Amino acid sequence: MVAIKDLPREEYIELGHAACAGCGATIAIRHALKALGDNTILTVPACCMSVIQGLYPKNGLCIPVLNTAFMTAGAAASGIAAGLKYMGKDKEINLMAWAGDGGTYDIGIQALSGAAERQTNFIYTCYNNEAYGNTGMQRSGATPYGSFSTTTPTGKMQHRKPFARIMAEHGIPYTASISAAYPRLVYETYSKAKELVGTRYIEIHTMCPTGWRYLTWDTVEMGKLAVDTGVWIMWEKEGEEWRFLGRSKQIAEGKVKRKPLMDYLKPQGRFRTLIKNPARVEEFERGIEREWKILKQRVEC
Amino acid sequence: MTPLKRDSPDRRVTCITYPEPGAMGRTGDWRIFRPIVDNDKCTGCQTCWLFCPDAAITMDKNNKPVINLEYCKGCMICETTCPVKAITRVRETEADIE
Amino acid sequence: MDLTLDLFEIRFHGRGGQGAVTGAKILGDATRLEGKHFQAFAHYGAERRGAPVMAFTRVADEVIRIHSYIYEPEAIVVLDETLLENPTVKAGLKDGIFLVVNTPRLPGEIKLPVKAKISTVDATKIALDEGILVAGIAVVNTIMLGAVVRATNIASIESVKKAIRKGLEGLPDKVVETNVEAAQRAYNELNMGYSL
Amino acid sequence: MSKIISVTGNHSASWAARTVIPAVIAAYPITPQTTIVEKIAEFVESGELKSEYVRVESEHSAMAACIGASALGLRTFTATSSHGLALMHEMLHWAGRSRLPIVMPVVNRSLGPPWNIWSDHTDTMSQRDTGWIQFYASNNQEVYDTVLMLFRLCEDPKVLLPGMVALDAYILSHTFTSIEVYEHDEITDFLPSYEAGHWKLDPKDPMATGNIAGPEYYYELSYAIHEGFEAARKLIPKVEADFKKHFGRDHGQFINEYHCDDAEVILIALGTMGEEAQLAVDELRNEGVAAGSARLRVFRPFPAEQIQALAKKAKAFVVIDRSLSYGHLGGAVTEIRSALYRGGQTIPVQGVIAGLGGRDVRHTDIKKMFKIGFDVADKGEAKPDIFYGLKR
Repeated sequence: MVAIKDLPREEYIELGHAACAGCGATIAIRHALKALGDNTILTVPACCMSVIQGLYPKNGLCIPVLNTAFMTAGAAASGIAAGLKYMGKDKEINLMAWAGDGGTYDIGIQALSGAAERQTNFIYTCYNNEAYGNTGMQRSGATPYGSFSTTTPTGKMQHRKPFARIMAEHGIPYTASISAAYPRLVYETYSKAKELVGTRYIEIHTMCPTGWRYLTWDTVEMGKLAVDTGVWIMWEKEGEEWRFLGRSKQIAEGKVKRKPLMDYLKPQGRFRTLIKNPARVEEFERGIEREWKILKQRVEC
Repeated sequence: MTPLKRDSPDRRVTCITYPEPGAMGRTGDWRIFRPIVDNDKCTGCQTCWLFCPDAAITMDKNNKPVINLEYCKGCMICETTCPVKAITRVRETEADIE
Repeated sequence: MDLTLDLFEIRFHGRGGQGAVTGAKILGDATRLEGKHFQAFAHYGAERRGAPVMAFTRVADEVIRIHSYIYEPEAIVVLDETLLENPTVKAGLKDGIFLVVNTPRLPGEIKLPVKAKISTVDATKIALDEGILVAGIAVVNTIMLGAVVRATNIASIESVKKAIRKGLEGLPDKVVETNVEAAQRAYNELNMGYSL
Repeated sequence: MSKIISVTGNHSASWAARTVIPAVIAAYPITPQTTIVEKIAEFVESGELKSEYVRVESEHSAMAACIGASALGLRTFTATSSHGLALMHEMLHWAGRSRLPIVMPVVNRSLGPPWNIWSDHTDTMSQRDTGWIQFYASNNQEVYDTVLMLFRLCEDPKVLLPGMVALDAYILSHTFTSIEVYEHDEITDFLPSYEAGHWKLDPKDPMATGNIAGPEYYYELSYAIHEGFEAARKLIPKVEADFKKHFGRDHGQFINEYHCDDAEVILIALGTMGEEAQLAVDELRNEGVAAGSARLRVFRPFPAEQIQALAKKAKAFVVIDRSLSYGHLGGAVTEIRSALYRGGQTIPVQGVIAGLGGRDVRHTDIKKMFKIGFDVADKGEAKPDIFYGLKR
């Protein structure tokens, strides 16, 4: 694993960008762009990252960005990819769509699925803060079972969609599920993805103090707890091979015991109603077990 | 085609923006708490640099963290992730207004 | 006080998370309980916890047909004294304006380019005493309403207390009553005077 | 028992849904409409509102879901704004042409880029041709009342069209005022339950909708939609009169006139600018100036006759548009001039574009526009349309 000292010092996000204090997504994009470097074009649909760029005439990101409509990240990227191919620049320039979970799981799935099926040459990052963060935490397909959102005040009734696995089944060369709590793993994942060709889907669990209702200084701890309790599972699929990653690998191999689920649920205001209902906590846990079972099958075979 | 200058009129045909610090103004004003670094305790592991969401921490020539107070939002992630508790907090109002 | 002005406009200055908008609405609701018409609204942009925000209450005897922003308020309420340096706080100042500030300082210690009727109260201390804190931030919006009505007579403290109970409906009773008591404290502990 | 509550324009729309109790609500959140669908979620999850609430994954799907529900003959409701409305465009045509009386508040907000969340009427102006009835509200009570009126109007067997009521972003959507609201059983006289007389999906009486119609049939189907609008034109005064009988309020039917009868110059505007214009009229009247203002409340069906009648009262119009059709002019002024041309009236009409992207338009600005109007009335000739407040 790369040492912190060996990470590049260049920053591709500006000081004074508009993210909330303690934003996990900006930790993620900071280290993803360090890996991709300045030969990168970004397309961003409506999401927190649209606002994080700040106010005209300034921009909080240091690389070219095409801001696009909510539903269209995959489609916009397809257009840019075709243009780069036409100019013969598709090898040298990294094209990345950077979208939230709403823009990926819900409104943008069709454009993304089409782009993947066409083996479009780009990286699609879904930074997943598990709700429509930019507009105040309405429920999305990525919102966890039982979690508060402003459109499910008494707790979401469905489990979140196993979206990364759905993307993996598109037969694309690379899929990964990682976390902003492990920036060095983020850096290494993008360094690997940068060298591959075709559609590469990377989903990053990005902690969100405003939305998950915890105190800003607990952001990294919250991301680690998600992995340590097994709620968020880190894995990658390269070609046909599935592998667990980092902490999740240690858990899968029994080297480390999963922390109790309550360690993760208790400190977050969004789970306040859930934890008062043992039956629903059990259903939450069943969802986690199901995901581990399926991923273990993928990794073993 | 020669690249257009940033503020030439042709560039104002639509909403073109350029990377610059302070796209959301002086975000240092948002702080409720301010991080204070104790250089003696600091071991130079750079964990604070790694996790800062605002890239507001740089390492000086002695490999000690320097926090840009014009833009640091006071999220205090550096405080909680520092393995040797070299960073502590003080309420912004009590800190000396630099 | 019988309001001969047909429009009384109040501008709140706070930081994201301090409840400025809720305060503006509860104050409006308090005047409605006394037969007035009101509008309460905020200056919307990208609100962030800690970032400066503005909110407004407009009060009148008849139905309000004006919908544009407030440029010359009759009263300015500053929920966080560190904002006093912010240029938006000084916009629209005029002689005789009410300025209600959350600060331990006394009215005489505040310098302004106009002759203002200044009132001060240490609402942060009241919030810390009564434990009215959210995510490390002292929430002073309802507390300051006690100060605003005492300073401007725009409504009675009884109406403010009724409006707070309505405005905070859904919160635990203990929390609501603490806020009501804190507003009464601000009403009692208000220092009233004139700017330097 | 009716009650007075202090709510925003958005929550006025949510309360209207709560009062009407649509069978199905399918909606997707978008700033600044968000608190409409959030409040509805609270009403539904607290049991106060028995509607089925589908939290769809996009606005395109929101309208598609509403079409599905309405096709069962069920009362259906949604809400959106700006890009959401634009994303629905294809399905707006589909709903209009299917003669499905879906009711939808739309919070007027600018279209990007750049991202801008403030008030601008270009979003609803861009949907004038989709077969939707369009109202513009100027205060929170009017938002609530118009939703109730729209259900009554749209569901009428001779109308059978979807309808939207537009409200200005933030100026109304996020501004608290007090309004009167009713429980469901207090409105059933005015708004009886919906019976889909024309068609619905019903296995007991199978019929399909939307398959192919060749040139020999399509034209007449389109004309039938147009007839629906003409029926709406006749029904609007009756619905508003009936509303006034039940609830004591009306909002001016097609055009809400203020001091127009003896006015030399009449200023026409939509939404909140239309109401604030009354303050400019008051000030001018105090100075002995014969000014009048007219708030255009219904935009589809377009009230051409009412505009022609209004033109008989004055020497000049000033028309403020909070929208701009690039390469031409504002939405309202072009249609007003067209109505006057058809009426053979040559009164000068001074067009003014103002307030795009949420820029504030105060009664003091409107007073200045009136001054231009009086100059136009004296000269008997309008100047080229003015981009008021444009920074060069």
